[in-house]
Amino acid sequence: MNMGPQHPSTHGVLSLELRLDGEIVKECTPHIGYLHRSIEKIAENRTYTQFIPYTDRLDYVASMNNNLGYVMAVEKMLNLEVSQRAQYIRVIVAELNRIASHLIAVGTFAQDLGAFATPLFYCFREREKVIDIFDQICGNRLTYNYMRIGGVQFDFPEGISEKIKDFVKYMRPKVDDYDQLLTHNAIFLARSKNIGVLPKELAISYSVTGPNLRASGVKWDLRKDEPYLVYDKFEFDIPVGENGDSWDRYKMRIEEIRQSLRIVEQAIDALPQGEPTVKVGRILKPSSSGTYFRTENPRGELGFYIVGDGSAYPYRLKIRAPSFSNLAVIPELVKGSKIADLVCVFGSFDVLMGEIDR
Amino acid sequence: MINYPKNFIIGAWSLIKGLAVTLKYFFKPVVTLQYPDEKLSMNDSYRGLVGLNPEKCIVCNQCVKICPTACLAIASRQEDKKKTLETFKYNMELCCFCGLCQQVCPTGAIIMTNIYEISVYDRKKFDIDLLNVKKYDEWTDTTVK
Amino acid sequence: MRTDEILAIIKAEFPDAKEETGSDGIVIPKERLLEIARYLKSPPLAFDNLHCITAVDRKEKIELVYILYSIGERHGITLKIYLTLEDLNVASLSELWKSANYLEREVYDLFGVVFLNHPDLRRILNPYDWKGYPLRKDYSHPQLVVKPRL
Amino acid sequence: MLSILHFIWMLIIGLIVLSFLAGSAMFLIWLERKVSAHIQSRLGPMRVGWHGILQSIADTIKLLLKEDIRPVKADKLIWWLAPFFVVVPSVMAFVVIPFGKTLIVKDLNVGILYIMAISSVGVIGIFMAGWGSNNKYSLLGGMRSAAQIISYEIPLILSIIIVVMHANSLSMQKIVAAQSGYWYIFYPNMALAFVVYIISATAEVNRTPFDIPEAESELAAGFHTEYSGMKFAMFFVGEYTNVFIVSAIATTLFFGGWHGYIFPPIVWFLGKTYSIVFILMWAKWTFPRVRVDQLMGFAWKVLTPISLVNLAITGWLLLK
Repeated sequence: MNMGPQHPSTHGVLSLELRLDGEIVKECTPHIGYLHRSIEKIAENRTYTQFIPYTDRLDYVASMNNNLGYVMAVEKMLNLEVSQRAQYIRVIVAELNRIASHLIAVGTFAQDLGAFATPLFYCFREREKVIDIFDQICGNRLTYNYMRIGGVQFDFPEGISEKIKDFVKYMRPKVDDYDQLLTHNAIFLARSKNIGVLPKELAISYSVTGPNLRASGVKWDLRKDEPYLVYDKFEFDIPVGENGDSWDRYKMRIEEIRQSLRIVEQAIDALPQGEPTVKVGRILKPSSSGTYFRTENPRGELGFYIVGDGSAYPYRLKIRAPSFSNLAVIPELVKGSKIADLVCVFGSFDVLMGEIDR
Repeated sequence: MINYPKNFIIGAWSLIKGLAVTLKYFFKPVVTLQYPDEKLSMNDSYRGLVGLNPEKCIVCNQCVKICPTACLAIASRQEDKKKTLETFKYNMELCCFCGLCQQVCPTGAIIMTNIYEISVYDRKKFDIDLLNVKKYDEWTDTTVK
Repeated sequence: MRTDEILAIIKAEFPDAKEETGSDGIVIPKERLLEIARYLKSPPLAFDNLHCITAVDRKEKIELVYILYSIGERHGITLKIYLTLEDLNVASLSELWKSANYLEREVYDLFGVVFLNHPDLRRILNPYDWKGYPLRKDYSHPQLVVKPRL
Repeated sequence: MLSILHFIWMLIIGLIVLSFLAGSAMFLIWLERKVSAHIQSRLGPMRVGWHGILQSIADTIKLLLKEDIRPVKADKLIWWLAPFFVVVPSVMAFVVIPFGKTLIVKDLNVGILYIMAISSVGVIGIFMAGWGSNNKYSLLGGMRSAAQIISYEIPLILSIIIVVMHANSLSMQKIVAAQSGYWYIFYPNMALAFVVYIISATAEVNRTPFDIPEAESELAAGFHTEYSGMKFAMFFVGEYTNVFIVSAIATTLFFGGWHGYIFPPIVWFLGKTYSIVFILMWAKWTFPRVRVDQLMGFAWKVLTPISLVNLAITGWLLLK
């Protein structure tokens, strides 16, 4: 049976070739590439600044984090240190975007389990608040293109700090609502507990990252383990799962929303004054025989491997997309389960075709 | 054996709590807007369609150079040391609304308007001549009259 | 462990591995890839996570880049292999790290590097009947996007 | 002479009920959209008529005008017949629904049995749709539906039998008449029977959390994947008519039917029925879907034993 590329729960244009025995999945082969835009080839023909809008289109629900990963990789090539204020701003917007992205993950997961649209609408309602904030900060609602090499595009506008603080206050009870509506719901538990159990060793071997890895019980978060920006100045916990089942993966996202709210709250209180941007030349010509930089994206570790030959264009730019590795493990997990479980496992991994196909 | 009814009751209670959440929102006011009747007003920093202030433009070609998708095209003529604009073509189909042109413009001639209703019936309309388009309000077909 | 310590250990074990200047990478001969990879995976280095495989077309040769991390020991290293265009075969690492499966398929798809003993070497991003290897520098396609003027 | 008058009266009531049925299905579709919208902090349809109340009529016209697409490899006859097999039984069930003291098409003396028999035919239509479409998703949906409805018939009928035992009759009017004092819902064993009934009924009409034959996110609409235009509309109408019927039966069996004070009986009947419909909708927009095996397990391991025990206790109480 062909599941996708046009199917309600393949999160984009993934095609799964299934061999079924009644309802039982015997074999699952993903076919990807329907959204392939050869962004890596395009990168070789764009200047370093021109490529920033393209990173928006990788993981289109967490554009800020993609922007951040890319500009930080270029800054690493240039050995550029950005100002404190820019670093704080980056942390705030990245964490807000993480919340927005996890909200979509939670909503679509509930949708996949058949909770008809209601949790999804609640999540979108809350996400709208984040988007409104971003709209004020950077002028766009989905493809932000906010980060710049050497800082951020605009400084925070007037009154945005209060708005973010209001959002944090607004968001906390909503997360509790999700707990009531979904997390401890008996049907939800029955559907997702012990489904698609991903053992620790398998997760590491498949290079699964992000919340999916932490759900398997590995305490590994780049924000704590290889702190970039000013993440080491904040107090936050890393939620770790126990079984590595679908419910744990979902739970990680709910908990990370809570932790991100904590980070945002601390960062907005400690936001220092200063210039948000370091002046860099209009045309950058960094050179490197290979620079790799990875950041913690909502979906896992996003890495940029950039080779520069001293010209205005990158010689080679490789995007290590977290969903790409996360997808690889799914066929192994769904063998022998039912179609309904396949949808559940797939939803819990929260893969996004935009960055898999690039 | 004792666990079986206990789990059953806990499960039922969790379902009732879920119902309580949805009932709570049933009586809360709605958050959506009735789109064509009520519209979201974009703030000034919103990056909508590209607009041009022809008096300010000094034909430096910076915007054309920075554009990642090559959607801008300028033609100019030399008139006693001063360049004047002849055409300023803007291909909306290619535009990715990144705002780099606005950022790079030294005189603030190129701006991003806050118009977000950008669907038209004729594809040719996307090839916009920025010098001739006076008001975008008349350009767009989306607005329900 | 710091990168220079790891490099020292590897160089002590495998004398023909060369350090590359200007990066934390180490260049190894392609014949010994599997052997070195096995060594790296076992303790004391314990690189349990093959994070990323990619390639760079250096015109006359193709540079394969393996980025390895260790979750337990919290360190990382970059392995590099240079392949000549005539002989683009290299051993597959998919028996050691499962993530290699997809990553190697991607490199095969975009660069045409053939991984020997790979369980399922098909194109992944491009259609299965695609001709050519898009990320090579000499690849041309009639509909390729034109470079914007600078 | 008298029998001819009676026949004409039946015809008039039948026509009223039929036109009511068409209106009711449309109203329910509108209601569902409104309830779901408000649960999700939205407004729902607003543009056609007052608060979009005519939206369903606009949709019907749209569906009537749509092209009727038939898959090339579909089993033509079965595929064509399936929607009728879904709609006709649910319309037929209206015959014995007592809207008021005289507002009933025909008070069969085996009323409730008739409804149970008729409504089981609907599953054949669903299975035919699944088989005839020649689509794997549809086939899976049809299979699931057959298994599900067969399982849930048992607790459903067991819980109805309890009411029948109390009322000493299968006739709908007599069951209503038996509740002229207290509604049956106020008896504890009946309340339990009602809970079992409403759960089984939700499964019987394929609604969330038991909507596995449709299973939007798994089977992409399941048995009616391949239907378009008016045929799809017939499935749709069939579903909502069924929702109305199970609610109406619940009203009749447990909530005293058309009994009530001050207002006319029809108002009471519809008010009670729509309250139950609202509960069904409320649950639909709250819960996730259960899995096939969990669904079967729930029917056989939880609902059936509970109803059997309930039945035994009720029998003991009545004989005592």
